Amino acid sequence: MMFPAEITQLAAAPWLPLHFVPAANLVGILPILIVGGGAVMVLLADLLVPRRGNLVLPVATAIVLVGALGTAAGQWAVHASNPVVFNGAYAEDRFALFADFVILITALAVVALSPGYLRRRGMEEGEYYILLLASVTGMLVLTGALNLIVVFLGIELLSIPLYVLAGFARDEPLPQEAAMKYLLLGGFASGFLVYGMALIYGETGHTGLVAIHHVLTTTAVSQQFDPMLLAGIALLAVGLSFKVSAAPFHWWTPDVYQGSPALVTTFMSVATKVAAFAVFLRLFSATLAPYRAEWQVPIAVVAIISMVFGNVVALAQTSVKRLLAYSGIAQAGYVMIGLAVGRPDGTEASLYYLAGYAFMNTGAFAVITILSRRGEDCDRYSQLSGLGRRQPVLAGLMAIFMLSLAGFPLTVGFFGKFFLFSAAIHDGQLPLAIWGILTSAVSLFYYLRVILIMFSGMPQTASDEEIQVAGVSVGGAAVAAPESAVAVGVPAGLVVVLAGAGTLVLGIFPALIYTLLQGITVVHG
Amino acid sequence: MNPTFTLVLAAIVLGLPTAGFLVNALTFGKLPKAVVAWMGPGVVLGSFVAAVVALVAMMSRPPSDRGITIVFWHWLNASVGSGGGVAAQAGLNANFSVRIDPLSVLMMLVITGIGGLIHVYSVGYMDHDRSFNRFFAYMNLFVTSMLVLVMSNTLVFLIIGWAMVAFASYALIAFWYERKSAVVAGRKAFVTQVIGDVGLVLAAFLIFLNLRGPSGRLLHTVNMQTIFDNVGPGAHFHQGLGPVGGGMVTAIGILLFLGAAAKSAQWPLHTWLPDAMEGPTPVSALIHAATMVTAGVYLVARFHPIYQQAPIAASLVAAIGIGTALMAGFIGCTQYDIKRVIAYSTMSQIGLMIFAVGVGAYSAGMFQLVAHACFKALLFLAAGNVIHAINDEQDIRAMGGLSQRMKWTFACFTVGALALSGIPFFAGFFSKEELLSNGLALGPAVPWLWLVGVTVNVLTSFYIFRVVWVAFKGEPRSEAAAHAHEAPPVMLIPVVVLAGLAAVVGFLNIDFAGFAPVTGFTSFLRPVLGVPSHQPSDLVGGLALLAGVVLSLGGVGIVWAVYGKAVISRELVPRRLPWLYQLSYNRCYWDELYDYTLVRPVAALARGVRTILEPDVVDAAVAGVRDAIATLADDFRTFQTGFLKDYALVFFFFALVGLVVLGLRLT
Amino acid sequence: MSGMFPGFLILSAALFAIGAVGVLVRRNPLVVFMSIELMLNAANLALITYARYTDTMAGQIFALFVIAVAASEVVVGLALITGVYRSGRRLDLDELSEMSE
Amino acid sequence: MTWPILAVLLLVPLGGALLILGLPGSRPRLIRICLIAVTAATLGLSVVMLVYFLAVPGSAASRLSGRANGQSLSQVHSPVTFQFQEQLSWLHTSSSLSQFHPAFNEGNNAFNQAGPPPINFSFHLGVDGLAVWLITLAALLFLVAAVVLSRKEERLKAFAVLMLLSEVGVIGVLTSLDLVLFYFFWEAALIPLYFIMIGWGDERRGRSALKFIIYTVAGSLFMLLAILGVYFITGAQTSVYTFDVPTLIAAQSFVSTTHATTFSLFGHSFPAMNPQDWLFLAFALAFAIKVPLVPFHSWLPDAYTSGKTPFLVFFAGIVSKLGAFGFIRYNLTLFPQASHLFQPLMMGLAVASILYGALAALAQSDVKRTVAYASISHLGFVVLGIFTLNIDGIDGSIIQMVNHGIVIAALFICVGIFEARFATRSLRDLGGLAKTMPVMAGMFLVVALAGLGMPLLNSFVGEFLILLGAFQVSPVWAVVASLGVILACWYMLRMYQGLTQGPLRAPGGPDESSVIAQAVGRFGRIDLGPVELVALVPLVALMVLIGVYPGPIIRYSRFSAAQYSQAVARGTVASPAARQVTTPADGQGRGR
Repeated sequence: MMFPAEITQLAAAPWLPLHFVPAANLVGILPILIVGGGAVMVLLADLLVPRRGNLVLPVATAIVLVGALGTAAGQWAVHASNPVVFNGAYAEDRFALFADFVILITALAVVALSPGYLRRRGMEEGEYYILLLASVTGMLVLTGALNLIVVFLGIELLSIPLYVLAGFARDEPLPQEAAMKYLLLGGFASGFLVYGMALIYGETGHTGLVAIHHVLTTTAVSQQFDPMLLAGIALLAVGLSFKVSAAPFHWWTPDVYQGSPALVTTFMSVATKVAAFAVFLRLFSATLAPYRAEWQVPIAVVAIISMVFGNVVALAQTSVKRLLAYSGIAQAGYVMIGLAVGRPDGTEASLYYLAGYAFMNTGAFAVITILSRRGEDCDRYSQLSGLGRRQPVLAGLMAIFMLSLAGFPLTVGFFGKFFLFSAAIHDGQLPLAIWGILTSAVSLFYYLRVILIMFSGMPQTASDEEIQVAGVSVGGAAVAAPESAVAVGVPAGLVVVLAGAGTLVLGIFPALIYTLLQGITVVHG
Repeated sequence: MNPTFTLVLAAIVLGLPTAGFLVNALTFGKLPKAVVAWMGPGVVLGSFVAAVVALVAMMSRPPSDRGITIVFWHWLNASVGSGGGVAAQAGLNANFSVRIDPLSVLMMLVITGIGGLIHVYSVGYMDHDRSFNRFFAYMNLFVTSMLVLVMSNTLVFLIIGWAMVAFASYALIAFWYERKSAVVAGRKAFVTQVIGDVGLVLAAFLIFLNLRGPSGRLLHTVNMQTIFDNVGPGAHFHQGLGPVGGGMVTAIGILLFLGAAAKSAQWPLHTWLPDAMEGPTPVSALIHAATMVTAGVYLVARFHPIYQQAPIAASLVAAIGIGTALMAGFIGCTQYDIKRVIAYSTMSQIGLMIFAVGVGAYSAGMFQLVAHACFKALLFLAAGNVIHAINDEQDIRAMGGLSQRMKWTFACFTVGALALSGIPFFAGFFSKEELLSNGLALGPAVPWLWLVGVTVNVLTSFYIFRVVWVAFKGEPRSEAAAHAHEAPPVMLIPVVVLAGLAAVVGFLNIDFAGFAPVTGFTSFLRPVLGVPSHQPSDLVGGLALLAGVVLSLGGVGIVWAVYGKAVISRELVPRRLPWLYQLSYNRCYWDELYDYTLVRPVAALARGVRTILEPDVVDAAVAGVRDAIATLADDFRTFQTGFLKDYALVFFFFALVGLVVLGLRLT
Repeated sequence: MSGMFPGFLILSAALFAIGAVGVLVRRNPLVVFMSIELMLNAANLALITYARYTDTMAGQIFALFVIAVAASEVVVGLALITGVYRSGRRLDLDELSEMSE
Repeated sequence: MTWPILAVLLLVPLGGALLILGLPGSRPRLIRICLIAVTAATLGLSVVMLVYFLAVPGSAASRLSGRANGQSLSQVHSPVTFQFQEQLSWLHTSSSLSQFHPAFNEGNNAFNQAGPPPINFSFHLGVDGLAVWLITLAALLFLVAAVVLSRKEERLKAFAVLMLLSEVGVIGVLTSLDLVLFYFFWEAALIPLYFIMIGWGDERRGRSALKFIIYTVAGSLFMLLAILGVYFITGAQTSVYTFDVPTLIAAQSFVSTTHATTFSLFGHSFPAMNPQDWLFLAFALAFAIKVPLVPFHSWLPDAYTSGKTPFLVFFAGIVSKLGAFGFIRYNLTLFPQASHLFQPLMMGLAVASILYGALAALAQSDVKRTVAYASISHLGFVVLGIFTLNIDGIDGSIIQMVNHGIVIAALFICVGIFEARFATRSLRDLGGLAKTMPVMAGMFLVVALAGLGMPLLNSFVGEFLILLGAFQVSPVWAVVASLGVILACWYMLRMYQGLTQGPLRAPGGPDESSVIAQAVGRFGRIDLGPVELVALVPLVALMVLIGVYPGPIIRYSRFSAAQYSQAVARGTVASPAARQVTTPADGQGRGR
């Protein structure tokens, strides 16, 4: 069944060694091929070039990513009428391509930040880039996956390099802990995911999303809901919620984000989330749409728990990385509003938010990576104190990211939330919108507090009392703030500035992305 | 009357003091003193001249043509024209228009005439003050404000003048701002005035919103002439402001009187006036005797068309007036501060005027107003001479024997006392007896209010001659009194002029046939105020007059007996009726009453807001939400134990929950 | 439905549960790892059962992929465990709890 | 007007901010000159706008397109008209947003039945008789603030830039005619304000700033939901899906308020109040916090006490007016029926603010706090006027907003002057200063008198009209509110007299010369300096001018007040069009 007869009858280019694979299929997965192949090339290059401080690897990685980006753009422009390749296993539809753009751009930003960061942290290893590219490959696989097997493969291909990257600072205890927690919990979650997939497969007889959708449409109409199938959907949702770090399946997130090197966290927090949400959206909003009435409330509840838990616990943090981790949980909750709505406008809103999130979260983490130094990431609040005086531009950009995460106008975060709430209200999901509003209000406190710390210019002891909220003495850690300004490299600076510019431009002209989203098609089964 | 000519005159009357004020204020005291000394009184006297010209011009017209309304500028027109989808709509249309008629001209004459004299006097009195310029700025402002008040033909500008007067009064009371007591007195006066303003404003609202024209259409006007035309007697009763004695007119009458009571220091808004004596003495003469405090009388007289429709309100006015007269007279008998005695006297006399206008004897009330302005200004200025002479001492116990050293002042003060007491044939005799006799024919509770009024005569002559005796007779009781000198001419001449006026002004009301233009006060005002509906018969009137004179003389006699010959012990009342004496001496405890029932509760409320409501309720509510969330954050973050197996357990648990919920379709 | 079908599924579920409980109660990362493998293999059993039951190949292929992926996960996992061991710490997951709250 | 004056009005301060951003921070004099020039240019522009506006009031009728219940909406004009309208598309989506792949789009899939409505919002600018005055006031106050801003202020450049950005935000709020654009500016204006608040002020500024911003934004977020609610409800009933304000205002004539809700709470329909009422409350909450009304005021005393004078001039002067502006522009026009329903509530809150603010002001010893609470009390009058829903009250509110802006700015300048010279603002430490600073005392007197509603000064006009309006609705409320006037007299005099009168009392001792010496030592002078005069004199002059000759303001604010009262009157009279709406088909209306 996997390879129907007509496929073999298609003519293959004679020069292709894999002559049984039609060229159209390969063109369809060209970005994956480029990144995957690129990973191998970089692996080889790593053997050839001298180890430390060489820019060959990052440049090569960047070239690979740019190439993939260009290819994806070309595919977008061509806008194939039937984007399904490999006999329904993969789709290069615009939905996938949009997610690909976000992922590739984020990866590019991470690569640009890498040389400086790795040098400061003293972990200039060539494997880093290889693992990065491998993970990106997994993400690209995931965005267009049209088969449960491919989904699983994508998730694992994405995750396994990240397990390694999380513990990349081998000599430090925290990364080890982070990697171990990530790996074990990730494996644990994979178990649930696979088991869920197995149940769905068993009850529908298919792993292809198209076929599953057909079956579900029939059973939904006849109101014959199969408990095993529903259990499978539940386990699938649990596994994916883990990947997007939605509460209450988020437990790995704060520890892994905090323990991993800041740059890995950057990549993890943005690209992983985008890829996981892409498949989440495709599976639920599209493939499982006939069962929307069944899964909508649980998903909404997960969204609300994420928003509440993430925002509330973020209040009690004193480390920006950990703060951003909880913030990331909350943001996952917001994106899940669009998922719970499920209508096209919900999907669009989620995608818009993810795109914006890529800009603002990458930017925020980028600032942290720039501030890092040997042996540690300088992300304690006390280390940010007075940044507004030392490095006004950097602090200003950080402020933009914070404001955007808080959802202020002028920044992309505002329209992100606007579209999400709009979709929720249009769908009559008022509780979702109201919880979104309430938790947004809570979130202001910690985002604005970061700005306050950077800019108020008040002595730390005075601000202790001012900004303390949960009995945590901010200055208590007594980590001395760096006295002098740190040097910002050109690529790193460029990344932060571009992220800031993107946050602002998209915040003022939402049409730039929204018109892209209007042309989106989702192959959903 | 010729509109253009009148406009010019009115502009001069108003403009001169205004200019004086502006020049003085905008130079911030940099103007040479000599200039101010001429300019200050000069502008007021110039204004007086213009007022006299206006009087003459007016008298040259037949009585039916003695009123004219002139529009200065369109202050506020809140009507809406149609267009842009909005229907045309009449709204508040308040011009600054002035009314020139006998009543307003009379008031202008009093204000600028007596005011001018007092300004002249002030040049001497304030000679050594370091804020000479500021004083004249305020004084000119006051004259301007008072003129606005009496000339305005618009309710809104009446209110504006009303409030400006209050401010000027405040500024002058607190003129010596380094004195705590002056500052407090000024504030008290101002706040009381604002209460009155509010009454006036509410009355204006009621009139504006409810007045109907002949056709029954709502007029929405604040033009006073239009208002009077439509509520006046003989007009369509069932339009206007509703039926005679109806709730609407009664409410308006009472609210108007709230304003009048505040301004004229009538119960229950009277307590500010004695304290206002903290101001310089010329201020007391001008504002708290001659002009401002009589504005209430003017107001009731001016709004007599409304009071004529509101017998209940009018009766209330009369009763409060007579009650205040009695109370103030009673209090005045035991005060030692010379200015306070005169202040209570003022309150008492104005009570009588209010009584008069309350019972409907409008021109009698106005006549008393004019006469009172003369003799009360005289008394104050004379008292000012005394105070000035003995180093700002105001306690009559520290005076004595001044009749020897300050002969002119003594003479003038005595003339004032005689006039005040209503001794024939001084000014007060004519005015007060006419006023009181109206109580026998008009108003409520005939003749009991008259009886009370006549009793006040005893008190009046007692307290004022008590001052005469104690302050001027006998031996000097202080070093300063022993070395007192007569006042300089600039202070003496106005006093003498006023004494002359106090002696003769009473004859104004005698209708000398053919002695134009002075045709008798009542007939002078008749075009505006009409005549009282009833007069007592000649016999009753004569008897009443006799009773009044006898009682006045009786008061003088008691003083003579107590202070002159010591036939009666001074300690008689304090010893025999200590409660009565204490009641009088402590000003009937009104200040204390208000302090405990109004001022302190409000202050306590305010403190409560600051110390309890703000921190413990409003802020605490906000902080409570914040703390609740913070507590939640503290609780929630403990879930994040750091132990992998806890994570896995919770994950597993919630996965099971999801499995059960979805699998069993619990949603 | 073939008679043996629910039996295999129950066995699969039981294996999954045993694996999960293993993850929850054991402190040695190696044992936890093995428990996870057990869970994945429980899923494999389910997949294969279903493949048989629905008479499709997809389940079997899926199972093969799961086995391959599990293997690669093990590689990474063992490397990490070695790293922890080499840094001189005990192989006790409760020791790895520096980050919390 | 052939050129887009409103856009220019927004761009001038924005450009100024960029210009100053480019200047070297080491040239404070240059920065200050630029700042003053830019704010002055903005004021000039706004005056030009005013003049043009006065020339042709209400000429431009708003356009409408769409159909409701078989009737073309273009036949119905918005009861409120706007001038100088400029419109640029911002986001325009077609009604079929994303297509799920057609090849697979078969079967009875509920998912694809109802496509989402189009989302349209635009840069739509325009002004009416309400906005023009507030814009001019804003421009004036920003100029005054620029004048007051000392050259020696630390981080002058940053302050100047943030100030100009605030100006852009404020003018944006006042000119926007699109709900999204309005909300956009509404929130965005907070950003520069927040930065100013945390960067400059006393040591409690951080807490004050956080409190202010969280409080306001928390309230505003509900407004965001309500904006979406208006969009979808109006759209569902009239099939006009738009955020455009004139269109929405016009469309309210067709929105049936009795219609069952389109909201559901997980399947259960929303009980009790109809959606319009909830939307009204959501808008009202945002505005009530901004104004603020008691009991939503707790941010205000802290924020006002912590801030620096130049900041307070425009913050207290204009930002608080935005709430009142919102009440008139949005609550009255978009929810006419709810406005009537909640009229007692809003009037009650307003009166409570008047009295509560006055009482609190009475008990303060810190003069800045006195002014802060006085502001609450004064703004209570403004809101009282608005919710009289009649022409007099609304008109009075418009005027009173302008007046209050002038007065409160002047009050803060005065209080700031005392603070600068004596390093204290406690009434316990100061007194009798008229002796040493007579010019200041004179100015302060006029300002205080304006603050207590003295006739022939500006506030009187507004308060008179407001009370007149309130009296028509409820004499009792008007009488109770007028107690606020009496209390105002009390606390204003208490403050004025406390500072300037009584025995001389100031740091430096009771001796006049040593007080002067201390102040001169600390500040350089004791009485008003030229800069302070330049800032104060125009304000004082305006107080007198408006008090003596309020005609022009009334004439044109009146027109808009009439329009607004007419717009809200739709809530009582069922218009023929509204009665036609019998059963607006929910699904069909939304379906498109």
